Amino acid sequence: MTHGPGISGLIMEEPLLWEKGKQGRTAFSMPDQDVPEATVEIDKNLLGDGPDFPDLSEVDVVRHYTRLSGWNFGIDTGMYPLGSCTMKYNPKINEKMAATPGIATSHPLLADELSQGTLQIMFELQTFLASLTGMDAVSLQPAAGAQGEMAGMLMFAAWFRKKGEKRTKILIPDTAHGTNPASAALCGFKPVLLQSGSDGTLDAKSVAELMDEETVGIMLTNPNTLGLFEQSIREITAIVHERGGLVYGDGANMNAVMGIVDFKRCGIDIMHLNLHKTFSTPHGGGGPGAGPICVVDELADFLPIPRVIKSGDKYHLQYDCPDSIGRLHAFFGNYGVLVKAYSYILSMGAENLQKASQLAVLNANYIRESLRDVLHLAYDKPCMHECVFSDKKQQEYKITTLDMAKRLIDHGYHPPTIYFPLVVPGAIMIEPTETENKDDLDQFIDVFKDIIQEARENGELLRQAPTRTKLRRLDETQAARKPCLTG
Amino acid sequence: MTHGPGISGLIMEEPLLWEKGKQGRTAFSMPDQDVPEATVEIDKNLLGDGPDFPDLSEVDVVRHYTRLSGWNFGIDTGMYPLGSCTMKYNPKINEKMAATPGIATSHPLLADELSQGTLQIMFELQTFLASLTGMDAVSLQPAAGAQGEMAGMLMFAAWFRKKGEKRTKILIPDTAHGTNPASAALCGFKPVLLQSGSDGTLDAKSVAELMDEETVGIMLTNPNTLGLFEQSIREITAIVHERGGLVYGDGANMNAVMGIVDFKRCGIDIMHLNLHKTFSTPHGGGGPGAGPICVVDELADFLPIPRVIKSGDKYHLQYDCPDSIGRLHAFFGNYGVLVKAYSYILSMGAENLQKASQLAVLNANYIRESLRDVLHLAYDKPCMHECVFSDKKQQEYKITTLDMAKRLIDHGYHPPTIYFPLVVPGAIMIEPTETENKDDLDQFIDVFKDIIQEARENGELLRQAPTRTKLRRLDETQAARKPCLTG
Amino acid sequence: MRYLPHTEKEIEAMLAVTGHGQLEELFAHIPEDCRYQGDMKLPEPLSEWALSDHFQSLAANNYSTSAKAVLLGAGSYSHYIPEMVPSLIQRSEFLTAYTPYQPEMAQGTLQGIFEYQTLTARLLGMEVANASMYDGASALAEALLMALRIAHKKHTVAISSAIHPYYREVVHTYLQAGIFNIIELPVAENGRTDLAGLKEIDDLAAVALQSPNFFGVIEDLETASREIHAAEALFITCFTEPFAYGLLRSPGISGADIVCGEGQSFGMPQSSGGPGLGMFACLKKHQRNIPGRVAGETVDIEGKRGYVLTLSTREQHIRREKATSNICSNQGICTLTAAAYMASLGATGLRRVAKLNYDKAAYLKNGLVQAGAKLLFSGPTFNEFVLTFADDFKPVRQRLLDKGIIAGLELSRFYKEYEKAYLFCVTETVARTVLDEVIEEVRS
Amino acid sequence: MRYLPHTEKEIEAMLAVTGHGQLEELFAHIPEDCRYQGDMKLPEPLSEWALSDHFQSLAANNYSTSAKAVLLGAGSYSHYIPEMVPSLIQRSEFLTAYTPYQPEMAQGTLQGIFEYQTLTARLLGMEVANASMYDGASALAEALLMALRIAHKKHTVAISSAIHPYYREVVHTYLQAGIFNIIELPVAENGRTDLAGLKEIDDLAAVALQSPNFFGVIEDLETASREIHAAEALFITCFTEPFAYGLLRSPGISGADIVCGEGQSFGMPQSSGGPGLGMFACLKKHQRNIPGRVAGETVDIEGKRGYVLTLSTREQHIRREKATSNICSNQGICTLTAAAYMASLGATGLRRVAKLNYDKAAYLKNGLVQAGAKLLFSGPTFNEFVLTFADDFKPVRQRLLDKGIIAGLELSRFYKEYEKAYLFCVTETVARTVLDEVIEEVRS
Ligand SMILES: Cc1ncc(COP(=O)(O)O)c(C=O)c1O
Ligand SMILES: Cc1ncc(COP(=O)(O)O)c(C=O)c1O
Repeated sequence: MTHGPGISGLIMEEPLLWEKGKQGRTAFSMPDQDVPEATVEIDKNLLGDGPDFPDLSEVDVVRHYTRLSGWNFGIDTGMYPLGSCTMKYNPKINEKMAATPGIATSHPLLADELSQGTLQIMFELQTFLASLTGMDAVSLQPAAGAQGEMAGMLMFAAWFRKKGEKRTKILIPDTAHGTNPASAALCGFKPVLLQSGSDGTLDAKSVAELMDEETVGIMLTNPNTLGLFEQSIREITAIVHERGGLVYGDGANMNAVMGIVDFKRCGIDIMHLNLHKTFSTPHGGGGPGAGPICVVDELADFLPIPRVIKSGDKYHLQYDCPDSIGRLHAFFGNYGVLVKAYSYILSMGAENLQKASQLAVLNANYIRESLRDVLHLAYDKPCMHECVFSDKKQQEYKITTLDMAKRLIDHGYHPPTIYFPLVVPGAIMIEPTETENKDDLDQFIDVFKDIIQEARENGELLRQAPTRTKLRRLDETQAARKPCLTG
Repeated sequence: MTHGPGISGLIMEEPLLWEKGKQGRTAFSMPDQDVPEATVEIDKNLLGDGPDFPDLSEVDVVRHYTRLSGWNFGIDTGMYPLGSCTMKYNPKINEKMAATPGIATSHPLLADELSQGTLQIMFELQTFLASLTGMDAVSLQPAAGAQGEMAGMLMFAAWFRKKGEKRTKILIPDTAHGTNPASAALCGFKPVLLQSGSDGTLDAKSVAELMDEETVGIMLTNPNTLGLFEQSIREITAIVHERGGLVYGDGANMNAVMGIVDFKRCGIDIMHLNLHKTFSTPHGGGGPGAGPICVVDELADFLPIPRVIKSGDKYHLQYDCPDSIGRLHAFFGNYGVLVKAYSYILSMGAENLQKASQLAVLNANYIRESLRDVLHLAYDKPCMHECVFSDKKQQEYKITTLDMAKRLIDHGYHPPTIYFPLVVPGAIMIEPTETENKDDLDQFIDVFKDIIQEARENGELLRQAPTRTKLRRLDETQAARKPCLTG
Repeated sequence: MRYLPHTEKEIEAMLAVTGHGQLEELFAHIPEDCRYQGDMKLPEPLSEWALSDHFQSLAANNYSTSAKAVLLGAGSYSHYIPEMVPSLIQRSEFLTAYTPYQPEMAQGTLQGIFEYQTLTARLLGMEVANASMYDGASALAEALLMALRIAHKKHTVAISSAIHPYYREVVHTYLQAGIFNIIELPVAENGRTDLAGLKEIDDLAAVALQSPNFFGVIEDLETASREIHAAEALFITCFTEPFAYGLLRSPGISGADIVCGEGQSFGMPQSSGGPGLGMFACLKKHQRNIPGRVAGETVDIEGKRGYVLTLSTREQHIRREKATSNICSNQGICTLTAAAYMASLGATGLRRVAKLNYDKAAYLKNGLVQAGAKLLFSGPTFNEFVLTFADDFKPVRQRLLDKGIIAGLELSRFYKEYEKAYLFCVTETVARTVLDEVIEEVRS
Repeated sequence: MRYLPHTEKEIEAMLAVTGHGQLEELFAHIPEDCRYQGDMKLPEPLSEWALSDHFQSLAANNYSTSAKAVLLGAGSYSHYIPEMVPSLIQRSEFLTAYTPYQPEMAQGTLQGIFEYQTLTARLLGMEVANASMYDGASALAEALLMALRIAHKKHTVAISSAIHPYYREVVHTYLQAGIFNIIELPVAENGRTDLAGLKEIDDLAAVALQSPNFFGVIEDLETASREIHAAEALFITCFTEPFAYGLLRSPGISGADIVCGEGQSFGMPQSSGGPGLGMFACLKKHQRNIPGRVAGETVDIEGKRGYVLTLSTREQHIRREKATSNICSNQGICTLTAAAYMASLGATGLRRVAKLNYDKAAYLKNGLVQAGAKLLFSGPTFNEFVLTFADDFKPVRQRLLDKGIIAGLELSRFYKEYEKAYLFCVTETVARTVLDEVIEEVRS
């Protein structure tokens, strides 16, 4: 039986921070009190006793987080084929660059002439992203993909407001990421569900049926969240444009098509990119991300402020944009994340980025071909950066997607994305990314096959999984029914 | 039953480096070829094909070492009460300081005026160590304690050579660390075994009996490796000096007596310090260390070269020392380690260093008192920084020191030093250091007591230990009989 | 390329399995008229070393590289970060993990978030906290949206003009598509928000104040709480400088219903304003209305304590357009950073560093007043304050700039009405010698 | 103090257990006349931040802080270190561990050392390697001592005068106490060691050469091997620049019995010369005579492959004064650094970077020769070479110094006989623009 890298070993238990500590201990190096102690000239009733934080020593804190880290799994630990998430390797040098003194220490409110380095990075990144997507103008404000979507939706609204049109609906495919309808709703649009066809992609006809004068347009993802390229994209965008609508593109899956697809040519008007996916900035256990939006010229005036412009050899922040939807972030978005993506793009160059997309797609197709005999393939079409299976074939053994996912953990793999997209019941969405090599993919495939065999022969192994982890399956129902959010 | 922090969890297996990799992969960022490729003007028969190294990608290397680190245990993981090793917490800021650009990048052969920063650190550290020990002059050359010992022994030899005396023997107590006799022998001296008394310390009388005109002197450790202060030190050094001998002090246990003992007043002529013990530089899984030697004025001329001197406000390397034993290291010893110790001393100051010694001794005495009922105490005397037990009480259950040590591993503690010093059969030498807090000591003590109870009730648990680690007990005999040192 | 592991041979072998002749064929089904034309216009790839050189030269074009002190706060603060904090939190098990969707593989992240939520709630005097918002500004916008959800019949919110101007801009952006009214409350003589007009406002769902506010002035939250609750509105407070709560009564104890703000001060470098950390806390009764992710305690099938992401029915994965917010990726690693920072400080350290901020700011404030400057507002301050200068301050400020000191922020950039006024900030990182230099320059 | 966790209360409670009234009493048994008098004279403690400032000012006093290029090698080399290497090896599980005496808790260190030994042996063409010596110099001294142990009846060793002068000094230090003779072999016209005199030497245990030697000249090891073995001596080679073996035939294939040298080039910062890494390898038949620690492969009680420190009967823990060496702490973490560095390079990368060193050095060498300098030696070189200058080079060198370039090492510092000669080193880190600047300055 093939075995993944997962084995059992010694790790350390560790209590909650406030279950340690003793009053009077300290882990902070006290700065010099080089000014006299001032008497506090604040009303007594405005003053407090300070929070009930535990007092710890430096080694207490160090052991705490060192031990906690041992219960976690990151890309550096092993393969993390989480579909729709693009968990590629995060280069160490990017971290170092973002921490460059002078870059990491810069204050956001300095005058432009005092932060030319900061602004140059932003300006060049804007240019790079425009070139990568084929679009015309870029704003780096959005702090994540969802905020990019929101910016896009606000721009839709502003566009129609300016045109004096009142439209309230928006078409969103059933395969869309949940943030799409949520962002649209936040901006006052009513999502209209667009059913994807039986082949997993959109049918221009259904768009034609639904796209009307009350509809601002469409919000679609290409390649979509099934890992499929929307082949009717040109027809769809043409229909929407014909009827006065706009097209929003969710570019979270850009990793499949760098240097391969031109989104402007596809007819996209606004799109966001997830720098924390395609451009290798680490996910940090949930964030921070960055979700810049790229638009065609016609929409540039509506972009959030500020953008960076260059005049002569100087860089400036541009605030004077009367049509702008305004500001999304207190300053320039997650600037440090932008720096890492900038560093990555400079390290890769055009050729390597295109190669990365090719290899990401190769890896996904390789897994698709290698597992299609044992797992039900949701759509039998060439896939892009990810492939979607389901647990259909395992149902007769009463084994679910969840069981297989949890068993992968014991073997040392992070499970794929499961039960998403919703259109595929029991979905198993695998996105290997380009940074996994063939040997590691082969081992993963073999282990997955073995798990499927176990499903037939010894299903309990799967239902009980994981068993090697510090904790077994957790009771999510109790957590939600009696929420305990603080200790 | 009390439980230490050790539990079982998911860790990752990982093959040897060359069991991964594929020719043509690369993990190194290739520098620009900004000069023309030169034709190699070297005889063909001097050229080779380069070594058979595996070609890996960056993520291959990253995962390799990330996974390997998961099989290891450091101070940051948990308590590491390895006697005689002073495994105290290693502050993060020291690493940062040693990596300061300009400090970490300096070339050792630059002219003095181009490396004043480098030299100032050395000069001040020399001064600090002199002040800490009470001695007069310091050399930072020795790369570790053992090299410091060797330097001392060479200075002994040089001293008597200069005096025209021919002495060949040296007194070394049976409790001495193995490096002491090895260093003495390397320098041409014949170690004469000095038996420690039944109370674990040296008897001035036995020194008086052995110290003769053929003997260069004595090499002793104070506090000694049993964690006891040599109370007859003044008498012993007086006897040795009276008979024309010199006294070498192994200062590896300095952590017990900072600001408390003056080694010059004790009659020590030369001593080394282990910066990687007392001064918190990390042990790095075996090194690098630093073993500066401190001497009294009379011996200063014999110190290794170069030393740093200050004239006016400039620092200089001093090479012109005709009596010097010469150079021990290609450059200035393990300079980066010196920087970390310097950083530590500056962070602590005199008062905190003394406090550190007090707390180190308090912690050791606390463990001694807390475990003395269940473990046989080798010597019933107040201890300094460490206390020594043995497995005498467990012998009736056929449980050895090794079994108890291995069982501690399962509980998440690094075992104490075992079977050393040799004068205590089945020795268990515990040195908690000052950076462990009372709660953690209490938990350790409780776990140790429980293990001792297990020894009585279920000895197999101990004999089979460890069971939680990636590997169980390893076959050291096979390793030595059929050595396999390369793969 | 070192990030792309495939050798030519492997690519061939894999293409044989997928049934393609070459890499390009993988994209054969993409319509020609969608294709990228030619090559992307990007610079030639840089080696790690050329990249480092490039960053050195970029950094050299930033003033902060050589500045002695930047006496600016206004939402971004210079505080000391113990080396231990980044070295722990950047451990790759934390940094390179995704959102903890598989809790068995992410207990480190999850316990870390749970601890962050708890310390945040304790700091702010609240009952529950979420696992972060993008930043202080969007947190405030989401707090207002949350209040509008809770008071679902009402459509008006009032926000103080003493709230950070950019935060207010973000609020306007977030709320622009809705059918909401935003009223800005004026500033009184003492620099506090003037709440006198509240009674006049109909349909009021919530009132938001910032304390210390943009002018550094500490609002009287308890009094405000009474007045706002009397107007049957929810009381939202926000902040840009959490260090203040080492000294001040927490917003929660003062009566706030929702508290949010920016956590950058707790261990994040300023980095031109991001990534920071939107902190967000509220009363327990509102917890199912909170936006964003939360971690909660539970047990595993063996009854062992553990943590999971919970209350996900509020989120867009499940609720889609009916979610409490569209936020998905949040500021994950920043929560761990803030928690480690708060843990490093401890109760004792937070109080002492907060006091030191107060002391240093007081030193400069008093020194400058003695040197002839005037306080614009009479209200009490923490580590920021506004001064006006009789003579033109610009040349003085330029001379200080030449010496490596940024002396305050021109307030008229944000408030046209306050001419010749400057907002100063002094934290524990500014040496007394620098403060003396500023005072001296102003005096002369 | 943040490193000292004890609260006053805890100290009291613990003293109650140990039976002491106060901390000082713990030392009551230490005789009064051994006691430290008064307080230690040390500076007042610095906070983390004051310490950082102090280091900044120290660094500012080092030329290297602002230097454009230091064209010096001579035992310490400037090579690019991929950011990945330190970030991996400084993981605290490696960095804060002790020597792996408990193998079950230290398989990471142990496998890491085993891999280091293997890559080292492969690099040097040897069969076995140890787990490191302090540095290249002491490694050479220990190699000679080892040879003397093997050839236990003989007492003479010959070392080339083209070996790094400081390495020779260390050899003299290490061997001074023994009854050994050290003969220094002269340098021939071509910069290689002149072995002609070997036949005359009696009682010869070993001969040591360095290649590339101190002058950068590549020795003809194969020929030397024949002559040395013909003299019935062991052949030791040493090196200061392991990158050379990316291009050159390995010493092992050339016939060496023991190979040692300095591994700093493989991932360690120069750090004024330490910590570096003494690499040490030999033929398998000598493995029980090797100094220092070694890791070896074995199995656990379940038959699983694992690693332990082995052959410890050679070491001082067991053999005490009969040990093969007194070395105990070695350069532990540096071995992991070197292994990770070698793994990062791979066979392909090592070869390419080595060639680039060659190319850049050749560029400067040829450029300076064309500008009028003369080669002191005719032998082939790798990335170091010696030039002499007809005119006085000192003012040129000073001008370059003012521009941030250290142009070579004055050879007369070490060899009085070579006046006006300078040893240059060029690695992959030096930009062509710098080399052109040097050539231009010499030409004009
Ligand atoms: C397809 C798609 N769209 C949008 C998003 C939302 O991006 P973010 O999490 O950065 O807000 C995601 C991320 O999960 C995604 O996969
Ligand atoms: C008492 C004593 N002396 C000497 C040494 C040798 O020091 P080093 O390992 O630094 O050579 C040690 C270290 O183990 C020791 O404990």
